[in-house]
Amino acid sequence: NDEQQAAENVPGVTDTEVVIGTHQPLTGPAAPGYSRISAATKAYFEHVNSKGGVNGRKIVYKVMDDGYNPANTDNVVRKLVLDDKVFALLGGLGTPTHTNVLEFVKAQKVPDLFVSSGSRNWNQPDKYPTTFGWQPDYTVEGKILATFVKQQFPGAKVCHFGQNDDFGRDSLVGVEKVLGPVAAKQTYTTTNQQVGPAIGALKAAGCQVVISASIPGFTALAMGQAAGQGFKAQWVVSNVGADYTTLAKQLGDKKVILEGLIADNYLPMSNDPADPWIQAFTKIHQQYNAANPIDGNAVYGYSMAYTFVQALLTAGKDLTREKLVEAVRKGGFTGPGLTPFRYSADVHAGYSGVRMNKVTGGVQSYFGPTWTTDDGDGEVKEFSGTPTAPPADAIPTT
Amino acid sequence: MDRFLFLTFDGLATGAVYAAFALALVLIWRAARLVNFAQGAMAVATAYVGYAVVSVTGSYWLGLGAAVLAGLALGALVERVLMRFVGHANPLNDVIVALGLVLLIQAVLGMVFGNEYRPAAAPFDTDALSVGGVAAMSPYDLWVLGAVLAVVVSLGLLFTRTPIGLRMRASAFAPEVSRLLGVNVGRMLTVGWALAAAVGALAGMLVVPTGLGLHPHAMDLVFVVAFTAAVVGGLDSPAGAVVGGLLVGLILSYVTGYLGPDTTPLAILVLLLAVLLVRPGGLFSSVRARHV
Amino acid sequence: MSPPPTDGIDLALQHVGVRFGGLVALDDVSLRVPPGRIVGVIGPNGAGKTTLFNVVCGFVPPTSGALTLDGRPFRPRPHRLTRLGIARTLQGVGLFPGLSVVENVMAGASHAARAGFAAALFGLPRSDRDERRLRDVAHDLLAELGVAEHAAAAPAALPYAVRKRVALARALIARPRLLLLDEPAGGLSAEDITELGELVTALPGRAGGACSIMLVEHHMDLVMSVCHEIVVLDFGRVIAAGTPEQVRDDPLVTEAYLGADVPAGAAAPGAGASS
Amino acid sequence: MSALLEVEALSSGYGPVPVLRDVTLSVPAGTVAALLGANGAGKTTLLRTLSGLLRPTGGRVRYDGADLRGVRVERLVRRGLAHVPEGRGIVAELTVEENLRLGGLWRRDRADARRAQDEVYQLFEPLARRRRHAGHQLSGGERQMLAIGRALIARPRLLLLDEPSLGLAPRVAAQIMALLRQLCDSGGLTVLLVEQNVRSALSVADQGVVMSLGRVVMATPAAQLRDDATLRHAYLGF
Amino acid sequence: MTATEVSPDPRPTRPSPLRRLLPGPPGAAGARGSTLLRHLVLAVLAGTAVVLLTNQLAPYQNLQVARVCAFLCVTAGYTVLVGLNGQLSLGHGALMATGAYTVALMQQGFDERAVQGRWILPLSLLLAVVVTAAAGLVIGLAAARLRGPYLAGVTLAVATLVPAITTIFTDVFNGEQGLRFPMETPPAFLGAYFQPERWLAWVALLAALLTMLLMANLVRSRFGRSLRAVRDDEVAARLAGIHVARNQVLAFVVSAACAGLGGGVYAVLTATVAPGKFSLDLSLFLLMAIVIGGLGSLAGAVWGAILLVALQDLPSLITETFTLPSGLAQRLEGNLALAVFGLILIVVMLAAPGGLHGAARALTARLRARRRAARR
Ligand SMILES: Nc1ncnc2c1ncn2[C@@H]1O[C@H](COP(=O)(O)OP(=O)(O)OP(=O)(O)O)[C@@H](O)[C@H]1O
Ligand SMILES: Nc1ncnc2c1ncn2[C@@H]1O[C@H](COP(=O)(O)OP(=O)(O)OP(=O)(O)O)[C@@H](O)[C@H]1O
Ligand SMILES: CC(C)C[C@H](N)C(=O)O
Ligand SMILES: [Mg+2]
Ligand SMILES: [Mg+2]
Repeated sequence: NDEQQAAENVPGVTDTEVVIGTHQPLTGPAAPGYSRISAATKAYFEHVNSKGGVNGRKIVYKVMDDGYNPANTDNVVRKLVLDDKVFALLGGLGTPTHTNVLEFVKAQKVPDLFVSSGSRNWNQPDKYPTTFGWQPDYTVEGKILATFVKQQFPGAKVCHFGQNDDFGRDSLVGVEKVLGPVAAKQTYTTTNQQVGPAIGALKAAGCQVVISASIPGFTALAMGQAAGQGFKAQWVVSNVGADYTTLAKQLGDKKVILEGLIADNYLPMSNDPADPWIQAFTKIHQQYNAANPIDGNAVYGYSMAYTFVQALLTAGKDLTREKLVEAVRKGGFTGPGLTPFRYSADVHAGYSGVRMNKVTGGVQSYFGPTWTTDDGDGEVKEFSGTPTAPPADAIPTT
Repeated sequence: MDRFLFLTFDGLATGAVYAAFALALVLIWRAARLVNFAQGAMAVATAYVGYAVVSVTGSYWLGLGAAVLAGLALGALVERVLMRFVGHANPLNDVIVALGLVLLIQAVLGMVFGNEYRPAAAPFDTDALSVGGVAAMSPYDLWVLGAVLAVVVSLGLLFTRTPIGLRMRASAFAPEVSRLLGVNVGRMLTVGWALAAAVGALAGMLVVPTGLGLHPHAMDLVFVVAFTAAVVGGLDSPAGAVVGGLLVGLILSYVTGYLGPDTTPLAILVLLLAVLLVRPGGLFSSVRARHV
Repeated sequence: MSPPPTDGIDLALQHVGVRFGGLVALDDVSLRVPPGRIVGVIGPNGAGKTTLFNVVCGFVPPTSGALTLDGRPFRPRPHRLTRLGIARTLQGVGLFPGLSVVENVMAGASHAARAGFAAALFGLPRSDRDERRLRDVAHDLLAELGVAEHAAAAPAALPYAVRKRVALARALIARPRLLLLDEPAGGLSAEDITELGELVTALPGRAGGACSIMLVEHHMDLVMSVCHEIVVLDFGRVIAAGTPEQVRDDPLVTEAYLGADVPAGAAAPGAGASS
Repeated sequence: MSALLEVEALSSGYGPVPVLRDVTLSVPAGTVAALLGANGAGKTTLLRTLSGLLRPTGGRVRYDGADLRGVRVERLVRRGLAHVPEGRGIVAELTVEENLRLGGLWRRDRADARRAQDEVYQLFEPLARRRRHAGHQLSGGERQMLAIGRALIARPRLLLLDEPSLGLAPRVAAQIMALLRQLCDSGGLTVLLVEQNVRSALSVADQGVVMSLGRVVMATPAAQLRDDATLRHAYLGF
Repeated sequence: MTATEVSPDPRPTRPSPLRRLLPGPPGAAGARGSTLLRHLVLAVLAGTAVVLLTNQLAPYQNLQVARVCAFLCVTAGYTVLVGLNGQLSLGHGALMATGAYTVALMQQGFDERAVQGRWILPLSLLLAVVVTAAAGLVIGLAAARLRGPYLAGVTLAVATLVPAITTIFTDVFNGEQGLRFPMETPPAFLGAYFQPERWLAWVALLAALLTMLLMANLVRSRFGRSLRAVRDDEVAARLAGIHVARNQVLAFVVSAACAGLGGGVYAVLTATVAPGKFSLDLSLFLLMAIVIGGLGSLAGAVWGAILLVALQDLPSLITETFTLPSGLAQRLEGNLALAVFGLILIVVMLAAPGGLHGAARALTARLRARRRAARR
C-alpha cells in the first residue's frame, strides 16, 4: 500500500538522477537581476553533471517561472511536488512568494533548501522542519550594518530607508537593536515609484547616514533622487540591493553617484578576478552561462548550488529526504561564503554574517573585518577565519 | 511649509508625466471610443526604439523623434492588422485583444532586450533647482511639463479647429453616418491610433528616465495611474487629462509624503470617488446627454 | 396582479415650466387629462411635447409649477410609474435589443410579480408561476396586437411597424390607467395607422384594462380622428386647446403648425437655390 | 434624358437573410421617384444597398453612367450622391454647427459650403437657434431637420431620402416636399424618396415605385397612382 | 451587445422531455416545469460526473479541478454582472481577496481558540459571502452612478487596493506575507489514505454547483430579465418599472457574493492568502476568462474558469515541450509562454467574437441547420 511504496522509492531519485525544482521570477517586475540567479545555479549543475554528477546521479534542476506572484508560486510548487515528484526544492526565491508554500512543503515533507531571501521565516525548525534559509537574514545584516555605522560615523544622525515588508522591517529591527531608535525612517513600496517624498523627508530630518534595505531598482531610484535633491548623505545599503554591476547598469551615465557607496556582502565579489572562487565560477560561467554577465546574482546562484552539492554529498549515497534534511542540520559546509553557516539542529538560518564593501573609482571592494552575529541579542563579533579555497573543478568532494 | 512646497513641486513633476500618458488615453478614447489597455506596453516598445537610437547616435532628440515615429507606425499597425478585425458586437472584445497585445509585446520585448532594467538618459539635468532653499523642479521636470502643455494645446487645436479633428470625432461616435458624409472612417481610426500611440511614445520617453529604467513592465503602474488621471479629468477632454494628471500627481505626493507610500492606492480611490460621485463624467465632462 | 381596470387616471398639470439653461422648453403649461379621455398634444418640432411627457414621467423636474394625480400632489419618478398605472412609449421604438419580443413585453410588468428575490434565486415555484402567468399575458397581448408570430424573434430584425406594436404591448402589459404615446404613428404606413387609430380609440373602453391616453403625434388624420381634446404647444406655451374641430379651425394653429395650403415652393426659403 | 440612377436585378440582404430580390428601377435625372410599400418591404434596405452600406449579392447599380460596384461609401458623396438614413442619422455628440460643417467638409468650394450652411439655418429656424447645442439635446423633429439639412449642404445630384417626414410637423414636412420639387425643377436635383406618407410623397413625385416583400411590384408615373383609385387600392391599400 | 440569446417561443411546439431538462437560454424562464427541479437535476448530474472524474485523477489534477471550481464561483457571478447587467468591474480580484481574507481570519481564529468541527469551514465561507456582499454593496452604490470607463476606472482603483489595505493593517492581515491557516483535511470516514486534494476538489465542487444553481435560477427569473433590460436601455427600463440603480446595486452584490465564495474556496485550497495573489493581473485575467468563455452566459463562465486554470499551466507545458539551447532558453523562458498566452487571447477573440461558448453554439447551430437541410 501507500506507506510501503513511499518507503521504497524516494520521489525524484533514481540511480542516475536526482530531480529538484525551484520557483523563480523569470518574468515580471522582479525578473531584472533575479532571473539570472537560477541561470547560474543551472549552469553549475550542468558543470557538475558533466563531471559525473553527485554519487553517480545527475542533477535535474526544474526552474519554474512564478513571475513573483504568490498564486503562481502555489501552483508551480504543487506541480513540482505532486506532478513532477521532485526530491527537494532549492532556492525558491522571494519572501511573499515562498511564505505561501511553507505549509504545503511541510505537509509533503519536502526538503526545502536555501530559500532565496533573508527573511527569518525560514528559520523555524519547530514549525517548518524541512525549510532552510541560506543568505544572512535581514536582521543579522541590519545589526552588522549598524555596528559598522556606529564605529565609523560616531555621533552621526543615522536614518533608515526600507521596503515596507519583512525585508525593511527585519533590517530596521537589527539596526535598532544596535543603535537604538533611528533619527528618521521612511519606507517605499514596490508598487509606487514616487520615492521623492521619502527622500525629501530624510533630507529634511538632516540625516547624515542612510541605512537602506532596498532592492537594486529602488536603491538606484532613491540615490538618484537624493542626488537630484542635493541631499548628500552616506548611503549604507543591504547586499540585496547593492550589487555595483546591477546598479551601474541601471543608472547608466548617472552611475557616478554610486561613488562612495558602502554596502555589505558575504560572497566573493564578482568583480574581483583575483579571487579563486570567482576564477573557478568564471570558468563554468563561460562554458554554460555565457549569455549573462557574471555579477552578484550569478555568484549567488553558483554559491548556493555549491552548497547544495555539499549537502547532497553529506546526505550520502542512499538518498532520502530525511537524510538530506539531516545533512543540512549537521551543517559544517564550507564554501564561497566569508562566514560559517548557522545551521544546526535548532537553527535553520544560513550565513552568519557579512563584510563591508565600498565603491571607489567605480570598483566595489571589501574592506575592514568580517562580522558575524545572530538575529537575536547576540553580540556582533569579528570573524577571523579565512575563506577556504575552492576544490578542483569547484566541485565539493565531501 | 517647506515640506509642503517640496511635495507640491514633486507632485507637479510626477503629475506631468501621468498627464502625458493620460493624454494618449484621451486621444484614443476620442478617436475610437475605447480604453486602450495596451497603451502602456506600446509606449514601452517605442521607448525601447527611442533609447536604442539614443545609444547609437548619442542624440536624445534623434531618439525622441524615432520613438514618436515608431509610435505612429506601431499605432497604425495595431489598428490596421488587429483592432480593425475585432468584432465590435461586444465592447469588451477590444479590451481583451488589447490585453493579449500587452502580454505579447512585453514577452517579445523580454525576448529581444532581456528582462533587465536599461538606463534611460534624460536630455536635461535631473538635479532640482533650488527655490528659497526648497528643492523645486529640475530642468528635466520643466521640459516634461512644457512638452505636455505643448501636446495638450496642439491636441485641443487639432480636435476643435481642424477638419481632421472633426472627422475623427464624428467617426468615433457614428461611423456609419460619417461614412455617408464622405469621411473615410477606416483612415480616421488609423490616424487616431497612430496619433495616440505617438503621444504614448512621447509619454514613454518622458516617463522612463523618472522611474526604474527601461523594462518591459516599465509602464504597468504608470498605465493604472494615468488611466485614473484621465478618468478624473474626463476621458473626452485633453485639458482634463492634464489637470487630472497633475491632480493625481499632487495627491500622490502629499499622501506619500505625509502618510507614507502604502496609502496611495487608497488615496487614488478616494479621489476618484470624490470627483466622480459629483461629476460622473469627470471634471471636464460636457453637458449630460439627453436620453429621452 | 395589477389594479383592476378602471376608466383611467385624472392627471393635471398646473403652470408647469421647464428650462434647459437659457432655453425655455415649457412655459406655464396647464392642462388636464380626465379619466377615460384621449388628449392629443400637438405642436411644431421643438415645441416641448416630449418634454411635457418627460415631466409627467419624472425624467425632467419642472422648474416651476406642479402636477396632481387624482387630485393629489404628484412627484413622478420613472420607475414608480407602472405601479401608479402610468405607462409610456418612447419616441422612436426603445425596445431592449438583447431581449426577445416576448421578453420585451414581459419586462413591462416587472412590478406585477409577487415572488421576491429569494424566490427567484432559489427557483421556487412561486417565481415560476409568476413567470408563466406573465408570459401568458404577454402572448395574449402580442396576439391582440397581431404580432404573435414574432414572439421569439429579436427586435432588431423586425419591421418597424412590428417593433412599434411590441413597444405598445410592453406598455399595455402594465395595465396602465394612463397611457402616454409619443408619436406612435411615426414611420407607419397608412394602413397601419388606420389600425392604430382603431386600437387607440378602443383603449379607454378596453375589456382587458381601460385607460385614458395622452397622445403626441404629428399625423393629423390620426390625431383628429381619435382625440377627444387637443392641446397645441408652441415654444413651450399652450397656444390653443379644445375639441379637434376647434383646434383645426384656429388660425394660430394653422400658422404655427399645420401650415396653410400654400402653393409648393413659396414655403421654402431658397435653400440650395444657388446650386 | 437618360436615367441618373439605374438599378438592375439588384439583390441584397443582411448576412444570410436575403431581403431584396431582383430589384430593377431607374430614376431619370431631375425627377423625384417615390419609393412606396408596406413596413418591411425592403425600402430602407434598397437605399442602404444603393449607397454602399450594404453589399449587394447580385445585380448592378449604375449611377451617372458608371457602375457603382466596389466604390466605397465615403467616395459617393463626392460624386454627388447623398443619403439621409432612416431614423435621424446625426452625430448626436457633435453640435448642430459641427454636424453641418461635417456635411460640407469634403467640399473644395468652402465658400459655397458656408453659404449652403446659412441656407439650411434659414430653412430650419429651430436649428439656427441651437447652433451650439449637442445633437442629443435636440427634439426628434429637430434631429430630422438636421439630417436633411446636412445632406443639402453637399449640394447633391442624387438624394436618397429615407422617410424624411418622420417626426416632422406637417408644416415642415410639406415645406420639405415643396423644396424637393423646387430643387428638382430648378437645380437639376434627382430624388429617390422613401415615404410612408404616400399622399404627400405622390404630390411631388414624378414616378411611383411600389415595393413588396423585397421586390418592385410596380413602377408607374406618380400621377397615375395619385389618380387611379383602384390601382392605389390594389398596391397601397387605400 | 447583440450576442444575447433570444428565447424560443415555447408555444408552438412542446419541447421534448430531454429538451425541457436542459437549461434554456436566459429568459426561457419557467417555460414549463419547475426551474429549481430542472437545475437541480442538472447540478446533480454534473456533480456526479465530476466526482467520478476526481476518483480517477492524480493529486495535482484534482487540485486543478478544485481550482476550476473555485474560479467558477467567481466567473459565474462576474459574467452576470458584466455580461447581463453591462457593468464593467475590474475589481473582482479585490472582491475575491475579501472573501479569501475573511476565510483565512476565521479559520485562523478557530484554530487559535482550538475550535474544531466540520461546521467551521461552511461557517467561514458563509461569512466570506456575507462580508464580500457587503463590500459589493458599497462598490455597487458608487457604481450605480457611473458608466463605462468611469466605472472601470473606479473598480481598477479598487483592484489595486489589496496590497495597500494589507500593509496598512499589517497587524490583522500580515502585510505582503499574508496569512496561513491549517489545511482542510478529508473527514475520517473517507479513510486514512484518502487523497487530500480530492477532498479539496469536492469542497470546491460543492461551492461551484451551488453558485451555478443559484445563478441559473436567477438568470432565468424576472431579475435576470431586468438585469438585461437595464443593460440594453436604461430609460426604457425605468419606464418599465425597474429601479435602475437598485438593479445595478443588486447585480453588484450578487456578483460580489459569488466572488467572495470563490475567493474563500480559493484560499482554502492552499490554506494561505497573500495580497500578491489578488493583484490587478488576477482581476484582468478574470475579465479575460468571462469574455473569452463567452460573455453573459453561464456556460461561458465554465469555459472561462477552465481556461484560467489551463493557461496557468501553460508556462510549464511550454518549457517541457520545447527544449532550447541554454542561451536562447534564458530569454525565451517565461517570455515564450506569455507570448503564446497573448497570441491565444488575440486569436480567440478574432476568430470567435462571441467567445468559446458563442463559437460552440454557432457550430451546433450550423450542424443542426445542415441536418435539417439534409432531412428536407
Ligand atoms: N436635455 C435638454 N437639454 C437642452 N435642450 C433640450 C433638452 N431637452 C429638450 N430640449 C430642447 O427643448 C425643446 C423641446 O424639446 P421636445 O423634445 O420637448 O420637443 P418636441 O415638441 O417633442 O419636438 P418634436 O416634435 O420634434 O419631437 C427643443 O428645442 C429641445 O432642443
Ligand atoms: N439588421 C437587420 N438584420 C436582419 N434583418 C433585417 C435587418 N434590418 C431589416 N431587416 C429585415 O429586412 C426586411 C426589410 O427591412 P427594411 O428596413 O428594408 O424595410 P422598409 O421597407 O424600410 O420598412 P419600414 O417602412 O419599416 O422602414 C424586413 O423584413 C426586416 O425584418
Ligand atoms: C535576495 C533576493 C534574492 C531575495 C529578495 N530579497 C526577496 O526577499 O525577495
Ligand atoms: Mg418629441
Ligand atoms: Mg425603412
